[in-house]
Amino acid sequence: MTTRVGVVTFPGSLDDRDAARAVKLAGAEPVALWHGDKDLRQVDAVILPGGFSYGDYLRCGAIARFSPVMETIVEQARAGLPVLGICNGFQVLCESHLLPGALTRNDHLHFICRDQRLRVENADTAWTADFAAGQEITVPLKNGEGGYVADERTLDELEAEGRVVFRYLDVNPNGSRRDIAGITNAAGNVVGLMPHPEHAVEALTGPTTDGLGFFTSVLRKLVA
Amino acid sequence: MSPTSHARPQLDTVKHAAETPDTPLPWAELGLKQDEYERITQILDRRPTGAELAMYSVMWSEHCSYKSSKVHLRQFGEKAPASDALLVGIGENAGVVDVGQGYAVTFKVESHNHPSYIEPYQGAATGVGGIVRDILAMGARPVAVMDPLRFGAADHPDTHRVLPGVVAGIGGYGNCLGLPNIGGEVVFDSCYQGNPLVNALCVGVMRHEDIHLAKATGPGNRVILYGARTGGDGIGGVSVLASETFDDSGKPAKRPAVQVGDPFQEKLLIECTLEIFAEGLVAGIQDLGGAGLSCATSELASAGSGGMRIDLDTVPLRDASLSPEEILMSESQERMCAVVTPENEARFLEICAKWDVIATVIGEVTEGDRLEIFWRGEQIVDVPPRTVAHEGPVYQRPFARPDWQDALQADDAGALPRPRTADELRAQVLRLVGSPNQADKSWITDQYDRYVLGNTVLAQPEDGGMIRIDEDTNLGVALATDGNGRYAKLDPYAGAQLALAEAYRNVAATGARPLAVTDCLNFGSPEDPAVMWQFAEATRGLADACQTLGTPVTGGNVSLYNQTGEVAIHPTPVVGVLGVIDDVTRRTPMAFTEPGQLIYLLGDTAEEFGGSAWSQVVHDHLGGRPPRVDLAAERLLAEILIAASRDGMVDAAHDLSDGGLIQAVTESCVRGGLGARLVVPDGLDPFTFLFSESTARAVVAVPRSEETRFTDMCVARSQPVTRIGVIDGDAIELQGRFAIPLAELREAGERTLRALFA
Amino acid sequence: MLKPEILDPQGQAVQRALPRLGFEGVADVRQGKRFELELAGPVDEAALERVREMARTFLANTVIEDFRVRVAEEVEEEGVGR
Amino acid sequence: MLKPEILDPQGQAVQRALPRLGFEGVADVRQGKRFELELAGPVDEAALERVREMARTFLANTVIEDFRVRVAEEVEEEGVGR
Ligand SMILES: Nc1ncnc2c1ncn2[C@@H]1O[C@H](COP(=O)(O)OP(=O)(O)O)[C@@H](O)[C@H]1O
Ligand SMILES: [Mg+2]
Repeated sequence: MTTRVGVVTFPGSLDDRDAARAVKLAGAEPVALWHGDKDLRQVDAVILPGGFSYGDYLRCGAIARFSPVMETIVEQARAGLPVLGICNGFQVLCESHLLPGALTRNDHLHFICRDQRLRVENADTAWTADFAAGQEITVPLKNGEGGYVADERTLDELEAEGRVVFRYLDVNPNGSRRDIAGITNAAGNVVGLMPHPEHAVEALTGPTTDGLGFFTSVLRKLVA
Repeated sequence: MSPTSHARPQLDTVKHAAETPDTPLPWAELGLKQDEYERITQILDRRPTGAELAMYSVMWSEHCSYKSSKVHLRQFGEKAPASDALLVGIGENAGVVDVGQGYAVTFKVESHNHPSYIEPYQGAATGVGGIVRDILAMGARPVAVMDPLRFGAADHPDTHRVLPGVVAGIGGYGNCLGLPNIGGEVVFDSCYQGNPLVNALCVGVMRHEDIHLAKATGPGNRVILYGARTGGDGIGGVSVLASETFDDSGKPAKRPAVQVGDPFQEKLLIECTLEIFAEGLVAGIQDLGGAGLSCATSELASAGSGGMRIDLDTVPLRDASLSPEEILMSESQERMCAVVTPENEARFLEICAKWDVIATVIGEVTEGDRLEIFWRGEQIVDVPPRTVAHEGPVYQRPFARPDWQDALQADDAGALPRPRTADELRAQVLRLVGSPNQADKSWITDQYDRYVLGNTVLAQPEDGGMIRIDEDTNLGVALATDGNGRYAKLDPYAGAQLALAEAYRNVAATGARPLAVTDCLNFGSPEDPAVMWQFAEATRGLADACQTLGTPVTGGNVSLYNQTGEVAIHPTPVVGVLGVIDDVTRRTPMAFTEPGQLIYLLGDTAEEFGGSAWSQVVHDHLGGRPPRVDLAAERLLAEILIAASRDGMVDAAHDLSDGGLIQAVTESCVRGGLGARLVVPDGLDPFTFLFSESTARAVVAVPRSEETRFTDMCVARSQPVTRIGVIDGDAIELQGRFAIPLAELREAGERTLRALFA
Repeated sequence: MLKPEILDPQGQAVQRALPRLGFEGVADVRQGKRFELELAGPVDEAALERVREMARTFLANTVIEDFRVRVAEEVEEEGVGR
Repeated sequence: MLKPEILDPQGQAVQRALPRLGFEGVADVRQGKRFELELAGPVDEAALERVREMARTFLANTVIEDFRVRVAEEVEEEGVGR
């Protein structure tokens, strides 16, 4: 039985096809999920892809959070369903309070697209098990509102519990507190990050193939 | 100046117009000339109604009717080289090219110059939106955008208002649509100070059978308007903004000349339209751009059988106070108009509802050949649509070679003082590399998403952008745009050919075979005979060169009146070339990445400095003649580059253009993170070797194992080839003269735009 | 705030979302920016004139936006938005 | 408005630009959003309570933002921003 990984399309999602391609290259079956549908079609994991859901009007991810599909995802994520939020997906996870904190306008106020070096700080989550803790990877980053903020107490808590999953190396591209690029929930099944692993799955089109590890991780986790 | 503000208490119906032949109408304020107005009254055999006048005035504007340029543009068709690749030629929303395996590609470049000067962010954003809808209307899925840009002097305060806004607008719209930006241009020159050029290109892909044309046939078929609601945006924008030199008088009060884009709405429009295409639900389709509904209805009807009836009351409005004339002229963005058979109507509306896109049946195709429009039950328009859309005025504008042209060409750049010592040479290399036009553009291009859709094989700063279009077969296309206004100023005929030659060369450098051309012709006022001469020469030059290179022009755009007072911009033909590559994994990137590989120069180098970057940067000089055009040499070079890519004989290639050899080598070295040792070939002096801008040249990196095979091929085909050095170390060294550390070159190139704009 | 005749995609997106969230009865939503300025000196007429100038030339894009200047919690000022 | 303890890069960029434009004496700038809602029915206490709820759950992200609800030109309302 092949593993089914759902990829949600909100109005304004952009990297949904890329995420589906990455899932396929990792050996799983991508399943398209529609924002207006509460049904998760029996998927084993869910990806909230990048893009500008609802134009990112109001705040990034703020309107998408209230879509029917998110009701089910929030519920099942609390019950352990692996969920990966990439960029806009990360913003949706924060707005949905599945992850703490918020993402704000980049400190330099510009959209930025660059190949970004990251350190994998936590290789125990559902989406990072195929990496080694401390491993350095390079994947594209592209966002206008990627500055991770949370109050000091939350930040300390994240650090103490090992819930900072990725940290920016070389440059902090958006003013994120403590160079945080991605975090996880306490259970380790929900991961959100600003950079785009789905754009680093083929040597032809990506700066590296480091991104594949995300998608193979969840596969291994689910088969195990 | 809105038609309603004239004292016309009663609705100006067709009947009323016939009864009141003497009512004065504001045709002059709407940009019509006396004889044009008289022609309208002849066509209709009465005075036009206000609504009809609105339609004719926008559709007969320079922007929509191409009245000054038409007689010259005809050459693109007349001289078009025989090409099996052309599926749809000039005249449709965009041309369509066969790229094999059942795929067709459509691409086009368009200008949004004037709006971007007034409101840089929205002007540029809606420029992207407009060109994307053109491509969509052909039946294609848009897959990438490019943005050739020209600004005033880099250090001028107004450039600091315009550039960041334009870049943010292009990024804001394109990124939000999910279209990778794969290339473009950034050129600074004070001639663009009051007239920045914001051109936008979009490319789309479809299957052959999916090509859609903009025509309305089949009486009883529904005319459906879908997308955003209609507001007062850009009313008069087409005629006032795009066709006349700026002046503040006569803009309608409370009717914004500026259109605001909503990329999210456009994204929904794209997905919704593609789903509609996939189910085969449209008989004809047209995007709404300049001239809004006036344009869409009259063009659809004119290209079809001619008859159409529209009930304007059904148009969903954002502003209930709009008059019927204003609804017809509104340029609200993110709208499309489709012709749909009655059987398909329900499904069409259902798909729109799924995507949250408002869709309304606003009329139907009728028997006969009149476009009739009704408002509150009364007829306000009754016209033969061809006279609005396709039979507008045509001008034979007078043109004359300007009297200063001879003096300009006589002011030979070859006479400028040249660097005498190795130190001077070194210093000038650094100045060149750090000058705004040659400098690294990543401060700009980093604001664009180049990864989205996951098919970007090459993007800036590569010579051409490359997109994979089939993930199984690895079929792909490459695109480059170029245009050098300095060359074109010195000689518009040659300048246009050089623009084509450069874009063609850039595409070939990636390993793709050039197939077809789009162009955006940016010029000053056609009412100035000197400008008109530049235009005539440039179009002639481009048409001739396209014929020689076998690459037909498939479509494009003309932007006139780019001038402030009496002073026109440099004539700036921007040329986009599309190429095809059967296997994108064989692409040739520009970076030098293997120490020890040999660097070869392909092509001949002569002393050519007219219009060169060196003459601009070092001497602030523009004079003489541009580099000699040699299309046979371009063609041969392209064949060599394509063969080398296909057979794996080169690992890197980079074309030579402005800045000459040293600029190209610097870019390839910086990108690859490796230095080079260069030797001046016999018979050349170091200065000419480094800075000349002779055309039909490229540098390539050849693995040692391929050296013989590669040079044999060149010799066998009479391609000039010279070994000029080796990739090595962490500096660029000109043997016996100077060495510049790579870090210093990188820093010089990367610092400039950041220091100016960050 | 965007001028009333200018399209406000953000406001519209918010308005469209409200009924889905169970908030009915909102006839129109427009979204704009708000700046809070803290002045170093006294907020007298001269200072206010400078702030208005700032708003006109810099904070607002008067091609598409109107603005109002208001002194916090006290005076209410109508700006000259065009 | 962003909570005072949250970095406001937009406000800071504005503040940094002001002296260059010849505007001195601005000690602090913060940038936020402003929504104008037009209600279909009467603006009574029940309606206001609904609007406050809307602000708390949707218009503002109370993780990082405070908000105030105000009835245009008339009543002044302090919201419960946290
Ligand atoms: N406005 C822009 N948008 C996207 N890419 C750009 C832009 N300006 C320049 N580029 C890219 O930067 C690179 C260098 O540009 P340029 O020096 O003009 O190239 P060339 O001389 O080969 O035509 C190219 O890849 C070009 O596509
Ligand atoms: Mg090039």
